[in-house]
Amino acid sequence: MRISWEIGGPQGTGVDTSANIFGAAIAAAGYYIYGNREYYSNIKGRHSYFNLTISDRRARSISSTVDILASFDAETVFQHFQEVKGVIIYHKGVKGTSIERVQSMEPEIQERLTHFLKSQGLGTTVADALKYAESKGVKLIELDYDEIVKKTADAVGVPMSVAERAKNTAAIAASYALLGLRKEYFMDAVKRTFKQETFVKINSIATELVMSTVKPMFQLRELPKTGKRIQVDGNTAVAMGKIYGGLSFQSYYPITPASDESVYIEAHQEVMALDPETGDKRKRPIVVVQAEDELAAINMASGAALTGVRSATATSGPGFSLMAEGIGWAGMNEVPVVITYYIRGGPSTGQPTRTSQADLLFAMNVSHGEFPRIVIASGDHVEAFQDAIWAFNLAERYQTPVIHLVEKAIANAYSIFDVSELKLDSLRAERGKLVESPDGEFKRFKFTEDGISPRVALGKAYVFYTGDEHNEIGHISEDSENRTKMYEKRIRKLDTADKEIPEEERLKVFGDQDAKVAVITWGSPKGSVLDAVEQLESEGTKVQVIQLRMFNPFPKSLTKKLLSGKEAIIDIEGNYEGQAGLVLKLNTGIEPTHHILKWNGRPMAWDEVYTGLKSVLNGQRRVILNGGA
Amino acid sequence: MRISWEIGGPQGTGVDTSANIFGAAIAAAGYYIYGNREYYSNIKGRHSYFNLTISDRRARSISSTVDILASFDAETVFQHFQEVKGVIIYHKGVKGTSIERVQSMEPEIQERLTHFLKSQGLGTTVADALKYAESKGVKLIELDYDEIVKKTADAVGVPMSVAERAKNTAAIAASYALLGLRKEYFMDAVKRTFKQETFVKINSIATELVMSTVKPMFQLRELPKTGKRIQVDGNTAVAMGKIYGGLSFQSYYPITPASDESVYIEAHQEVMALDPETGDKRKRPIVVVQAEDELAAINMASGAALTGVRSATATSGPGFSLMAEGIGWAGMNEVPVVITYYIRGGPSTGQPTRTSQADLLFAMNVSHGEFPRIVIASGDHVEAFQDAIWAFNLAERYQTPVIHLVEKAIANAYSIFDVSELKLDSLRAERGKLVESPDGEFKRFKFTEDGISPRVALGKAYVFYTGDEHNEIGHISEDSENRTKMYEKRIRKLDTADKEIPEEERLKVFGDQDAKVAVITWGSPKGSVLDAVEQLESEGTKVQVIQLRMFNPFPKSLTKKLLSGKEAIIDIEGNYEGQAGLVLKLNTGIEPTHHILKWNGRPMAWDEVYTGLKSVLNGQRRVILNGGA
Amino acid sequence: MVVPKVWVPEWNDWCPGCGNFGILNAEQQAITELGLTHEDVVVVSGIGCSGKTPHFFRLPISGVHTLHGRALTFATGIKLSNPELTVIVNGGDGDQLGIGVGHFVSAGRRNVDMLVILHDNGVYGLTKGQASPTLRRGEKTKSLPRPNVNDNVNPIALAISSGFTFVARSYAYDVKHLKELIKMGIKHKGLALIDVLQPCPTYNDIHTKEYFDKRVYKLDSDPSWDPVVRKPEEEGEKMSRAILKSLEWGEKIPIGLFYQNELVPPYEERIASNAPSYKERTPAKTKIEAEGKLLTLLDDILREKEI
Amino acid sequence: MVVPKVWVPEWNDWCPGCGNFGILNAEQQAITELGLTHEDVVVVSGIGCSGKTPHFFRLPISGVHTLHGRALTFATGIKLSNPELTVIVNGGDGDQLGIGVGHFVSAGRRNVDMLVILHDNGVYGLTKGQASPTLRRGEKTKSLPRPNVNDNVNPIALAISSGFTFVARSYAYDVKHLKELIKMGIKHKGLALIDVLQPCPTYNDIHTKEYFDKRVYKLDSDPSWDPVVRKPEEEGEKMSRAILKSLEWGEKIPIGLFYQNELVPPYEERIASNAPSYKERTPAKTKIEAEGKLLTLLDDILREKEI
Ligand SMILES: Cc1ncc(C[n+]2csc(CCOP(=O)(O)OP(=O)(O)O)c2C)c(N)n1
Ligand SMILES: Cc1ncc(C[n+]2csc(CCOP(=O)(O)OP(=O)(O)O)c2C)c(N)n1
Ligand code: SF4
Ligand code: SF4
Ligand SMILES: [Mg+2]
Ligand SMILES: [Mg+2]
Repeated sequence: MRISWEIGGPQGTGVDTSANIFGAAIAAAGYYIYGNREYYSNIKGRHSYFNLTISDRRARSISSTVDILASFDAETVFQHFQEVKGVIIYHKGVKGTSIERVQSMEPEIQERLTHFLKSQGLGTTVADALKYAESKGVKLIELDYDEIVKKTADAVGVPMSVAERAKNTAAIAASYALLGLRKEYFMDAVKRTFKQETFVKINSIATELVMSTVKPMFQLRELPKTGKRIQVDGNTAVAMGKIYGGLSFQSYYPITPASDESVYIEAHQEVMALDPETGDKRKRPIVVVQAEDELAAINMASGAALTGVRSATATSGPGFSLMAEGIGWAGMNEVPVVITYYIRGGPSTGQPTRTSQADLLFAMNVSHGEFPRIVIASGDHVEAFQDAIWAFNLAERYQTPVIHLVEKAIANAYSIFDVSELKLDSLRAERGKLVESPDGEFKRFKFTEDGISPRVALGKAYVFYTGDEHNEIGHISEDSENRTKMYEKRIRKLDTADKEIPEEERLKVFGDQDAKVAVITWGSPKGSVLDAVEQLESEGTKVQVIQLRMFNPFPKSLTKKLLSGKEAIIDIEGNYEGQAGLVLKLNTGIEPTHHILKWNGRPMAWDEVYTGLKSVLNGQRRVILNGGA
Repeated sequence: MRISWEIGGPQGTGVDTSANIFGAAIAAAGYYIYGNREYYSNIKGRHSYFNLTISDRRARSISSTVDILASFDAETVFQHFQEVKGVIIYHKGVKGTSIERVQSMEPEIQERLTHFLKSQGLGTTVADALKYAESKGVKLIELDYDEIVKKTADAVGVPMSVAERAKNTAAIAASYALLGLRKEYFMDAVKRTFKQETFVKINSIATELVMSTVKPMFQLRELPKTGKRIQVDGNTAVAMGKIYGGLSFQSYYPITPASDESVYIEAHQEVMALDPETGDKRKRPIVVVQAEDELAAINMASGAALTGVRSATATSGPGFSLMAEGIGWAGMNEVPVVITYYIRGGPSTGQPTRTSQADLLFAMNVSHGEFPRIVIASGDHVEAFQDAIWAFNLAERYQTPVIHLVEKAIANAYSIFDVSELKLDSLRAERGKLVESPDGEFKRFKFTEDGISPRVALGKAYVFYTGDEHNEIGHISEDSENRTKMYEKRIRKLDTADKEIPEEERLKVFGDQDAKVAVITWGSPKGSVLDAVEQLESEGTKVQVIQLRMFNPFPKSLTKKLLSGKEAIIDIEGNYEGQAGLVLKLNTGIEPTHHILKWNGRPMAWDEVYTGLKSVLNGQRRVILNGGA
Repeated sequence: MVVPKVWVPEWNDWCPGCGNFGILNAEQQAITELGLTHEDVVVVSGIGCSGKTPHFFRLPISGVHTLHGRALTFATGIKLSNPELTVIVNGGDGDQLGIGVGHFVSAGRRNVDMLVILHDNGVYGLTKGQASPTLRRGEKTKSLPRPNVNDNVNPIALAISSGFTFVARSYAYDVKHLKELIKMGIKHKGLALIDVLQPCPTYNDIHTKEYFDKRVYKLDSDPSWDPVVRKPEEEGEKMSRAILKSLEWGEKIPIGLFYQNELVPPYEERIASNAPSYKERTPAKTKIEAEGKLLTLLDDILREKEI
Repeated sequence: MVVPKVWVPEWNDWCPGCGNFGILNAEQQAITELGLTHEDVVVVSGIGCSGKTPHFFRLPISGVHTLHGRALTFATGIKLSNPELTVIVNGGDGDQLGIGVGHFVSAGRRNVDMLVILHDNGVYGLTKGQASPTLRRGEKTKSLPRPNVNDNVNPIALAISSGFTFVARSYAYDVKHLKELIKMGIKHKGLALIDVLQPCPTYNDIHTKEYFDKRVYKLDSDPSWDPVVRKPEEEGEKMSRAILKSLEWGEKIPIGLFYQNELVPPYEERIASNAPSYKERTPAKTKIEAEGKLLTLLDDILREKEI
């Protein structure tokens, strides 16, 4: 079961809050939700929207078609009417608004929509767009928000400006009414959201006004809930994972879509922890520093790591570009530091608030010279949490920077899932060769079989670090033989990692192993791919899915084994070049036979992946997806 | 014919000057020279040395064995005695010096040498090292520099401290005497070097003192010279190429081994040029800015390029890491900017004064997001000159940053060659779609078939640039359809380039095309590889050599064609991973079967490549070279 | 040169009431009053709400919207290659004094003839209101979880210490005052800074219009205030007096010109003194090829290396 | 804790006569006299001749030789994670005031309790003598092809404008003076700068030992010189007086303490005021796992997100 709901409006007019109230009500009724947020790189005025998938089991993707569209402005209708298959809720007052008058819409979009409506023999007003939708079987629900606001204001006895947001509530109340669920869940959510009595009143009245007029279209019933569930977005999932994993120092410079993670940690600067000596619960601090730039951020994090603490930073493309030099220093000095890399649209400033998977190759090759860069990627919110801890373990075991990739489509999307899925008790800390009480002369860069030397916190022994090539002590060395050995020692850690980390942990396999068709994918498309493949399976087409989770060291043997004998290998990812496909080729010699790619900044919807797969199965080599307003 | 000569001594004691005088004398006698300079990242006191190959045709590589070693300190003997096959010239006064007492030698080296000498049943003094050499058939020439200095000082009537450097001259005079060439060439070189009468006198006397005592071992004769010859190092070759190519703005931040290029240009801030209107010769300025860091350097260069001028920067690894973000902006804004990337030992600060080829993959993948990065690499000094112009042409034709790779082993090496080899008249400027006098509305990012839009200088039309995704005008656009198209337009330029640039220009083929064995290589190993292959051929083994000159867009079809049917493909390069081999694999699916690799910071000598090839031909898969002190 | 038939300005997506509107208006008026056209003016900006400035002009100028913190570096490249252009840099306080402060200080050492307009709103606007380098320690604006832990930088003192030769402050809602200073800043020979107090009604609920309206006063209301260095000897004293003045921040906040020193030669003059040909043949004006033939003559350079 | 049986110091490869030797000696003496050991001291450095300082210590301390211009950022991470360490930063003038000047200014806003020793030699030593940011315009040191075209930054004025709370100058060949200042700088609660005039006999043939020997004089030779801020009201005036003093550069060059202000709380205190547990359980002292079991309790955090 899946219902796709969408709400839109100008940035800064309460779209988020409305989506949250709506979601909370649905969740209270026992449903799972997957939500994606789209917004411009702008503070107020540009079009933003939330797309929610409601499901009776953990939801993991959005749809490109919309069952219920809740709108209160003209632009939302214009930007989305073509997507809707079910119902459009709209404001009576905007029907006459024509495209030309919606200035916040970019000229490219205006032009395209005008062209489209004209090609349909229609004019360019909201009414025309609605007429088109209606002709496709979409049901229209007209609300007069002005009237609702007025009535509400009158009823509560406040000026209309105070009751303004009642229209938001009206839109979600209408949506909710369509579902057929009990009103109390909604009312509770409203109450929980608005602290002030007046606002609760305003919104309750608006709800009543609307609910009475809208008839249910979907017959949803309350579902039983067992165990605890949480709702988190990707930024929070990573933050929580880091905190649980023992993060003690985080430095960052504000950047979309990474900084929400750091701001969350800043707001949780003290967390409860067991004192292993006394067994007591005591607070421990997490130092969070807003640095002056990303160069400072990575280097502060490396400095902190040298004191033996778990230390990290978080950024996105532009910041990561600036971190290149610092990451190289960390590689050279075998510093366990974690960089959470939120991928957004590039190159350059690109599309700061849109998603992308185009930074994989850069992450894998960042900075000059050769050194191990461990790169992992999460495919959903549960993984985002767990991988944050995995990243620390890898960093400390292999004493090298670990780059944890999380795309905007995960960071700013959220899902509801059972806490039990986090498997908290099975997650452990691996600190590698960290020496607590050194004795004897300490050689920080001692030559060892596995390439991993003992490590010690600054202050516990005298040690030397330098970005220059160095000897075992950590002093500069230009000797050619030491160079050959020390250089190799560092890189050999990747072989050790390759031996030690089970390949099964570096990828996940889904679907039918014996299928003739395999899909490789990574990161945020995971959910959509799995949903699309499930649909194909239900139609009798079997597909194996390989979700790549670690790119370096790459799970060579296992992918080779899994992909051997496949008739088609379909690479599904959010970039132009098919970067993971290239990494596969580089590591195994196996090349994807087909590609489904998308780089328009919007996440992959499950149904466009499904259609894409159909096209591929019909012989198309390269399918470019372009869904999403 | 090839003679290998080497001179060493502490940094800052005149090793360079001595090598130059010696080289000038040899050149005057009609010989060609290839010289390589090795030095520590240090100003004074550490061991540095020059290795010169003397040849009767253009020389292109060094040897790992030395025919004549000229030394005046103990360390030079210690660091090099094992390399010498011919003669060691040394100072009587250091014979008793033992390894332990040479503090400037790194502990790793001291240990290794001590171990070696002891294993030979010898002590640890210079005399012991010399004894070892002698036992291997090396001839020893002992000079008493102290006495020479004293005699010289007395003869000229100056204090001994003033005549100090006479010992340098003595060492090279002895070397020169061994060659059997006419004394005048040497004397002339001395006179040209020292402007002051007294110094000329000092050095002349020292020369006389030594020459009379040393007998010729090589019977070199004066060679005829036709046409003009120049002696340039890689930094200068690139600088000259840029200037000839029309460079008008260069920004840089000091860094080894790049900044000598900029300093050279700074010293030639005005150059003569034809005025195309009047036909007159008039000076034109080149603006050279020492920036505050490399972020500033790349961005200043991009800013300058927007005004329609040919603009460049030069750096090495650490600086390039810092330029990542700026290069992305240039890619996004289709700015023709040239980055000369001098590769030195990484990662991080690494080995600042040593060579490396480990930055190829980073250069090809620099910065987040997808955009065309054109990457070319020079293999010798003539190419370095020509490629500097090629880089500008590519940058302007394809409106994208061009990264020109030059390694330290080229930058700080020099060669003598005939000016005619530069083919000055055949080198032309291609400025692509630069519009001089725009009319009508100017769409800087107009969609076109080939992905290349018209370009115009700031001030000639109103245009907009932004690192955000943009529409054809250059204004920010987040529209998903524009995104898909504009993104593709930029990348499609690579396809255009791939179509337009003959693959024959992107690689060079040497040796026997029908050979069963192929070598791929790039950059500085070129000369050594060719010399090694020539030797193999003279012994009856045929080898084809492919020198890769452009990595992106890669000459796919031609390499495929050239490599098809080979029994062995040997990848020879100066890094650990075999990066060019990986690029080959990525682009053609063809994988090197063997590797000869080196990452100890020293250039490949032709004879170690030769030995390496022999090992490969005997079945060894991976040969690691480690020659060079 | 193209004069646009129909000039379609971009839709301006700043928040209603944002101080940036005042800055944009003042800039437009100053450019118009100085008679500058799109052949003359290039507006360079960093990243932030302020960074969008060039896109929002309702005059046909060229705009170069660069990277966060790097506007000054691009501007330097543009100006030195084509010194005939009037280059105006718009940057946020985070942009210029946070991530970009290294370039800010270093630009002072060069004194390139440009004008920097600092959009000083105390917050990182576009990334949702984090503290910017001009927010004072202990201040807690709307979206901070806790009071600001960093001390602020004083843009006036920093600019003067760094070598800017025209240092002024204005206020976004006093468009006329700002416009006049912009005109002066453009005409000034050397690197000019105008620190513009710019209320951000969305995130900065401390330094609001109301806050400034009652505090701001004009330096030149005191007839004895003379910020111009006229003799080298005056330099030190005028500098330190201006810095002392810039520390005045509380019930009264001075706006106007704090310091001007045209005795320091701009970078363009320094280049020309090394390369006199720069005076007439700037890079942008010099042809380097004619129909593909390279025009530079290499003879002298080759001769130096002949052996 | 290991006390080295045989301490083998690295061979020091600075040029003979380099001012860096004096700085190193003063540092060593200060550390010894303060009774600090290798458990306490971490010497952090940038890149340059000066950057090699930690390797050349003849005391067993820990050394972190970082990146060009970035020493302060690494040092900040080290100090804030383990505030019990004494962190001393050694940086060149190019390192701290050129490529690293952004961090220099920003560090002032935090006032982390560390000491920065600036090796001020007027040149980029390790890259063969280009002009550094402290070289004055028009000066032509040995390896410059032309007189320097950039104005200099004044480290004292810049540090004060940026928020450093202890700002001093010393001279590499007056080891005793420098040593005393280093001890004061280490003891100072907050961010301290000592600008050390450091002759580079190899590349700087203007600012030589002879040059300084006859110019340098001690600030405290004037008994009325009181650079310490004791009341908040004094701040502005002591700042601008110190800046004015720092402009004195010619026949006489003052050394000594220019400015000190312990009224500004160091960053560590600011953290502790937000997170009181930081006072006792610093990151470096807090265990995050016991035999692999993670010790952080997630209940509260999960509860916030429960739905
Ligand atoms: C390298 C880099 N880091 C971070 C960002 C994210 N970012 C965009 S705008 C901004 C801050 C804007 O603040 P300010 O400069 O004060 O401008 P305002 O929005 O207040 O005008 C930041 C941090 C970026 N674009 N690039
Ligand atoms: C990012 C980067 N750019 C450039 C360099 C090259 N570099 C090494 S030392 C140095 C300058 C040193 O000057 P300074 O900081 O004054 O130190 P000094 O040698 O004079 O002590 C430079 C530019 C580098 N290591 N890293
Ligand atoms: S966030 Fe602030 S600075 Fe940005 S546009 Fe809105 S009001 Fe202006
Ligand atoms: S170059 Fe200058 S600063 Fe560097 S070691 Fe030599 S004398 Fe000292
Ligand atoms: Mg701001
Ligand atoms: Mg210096």
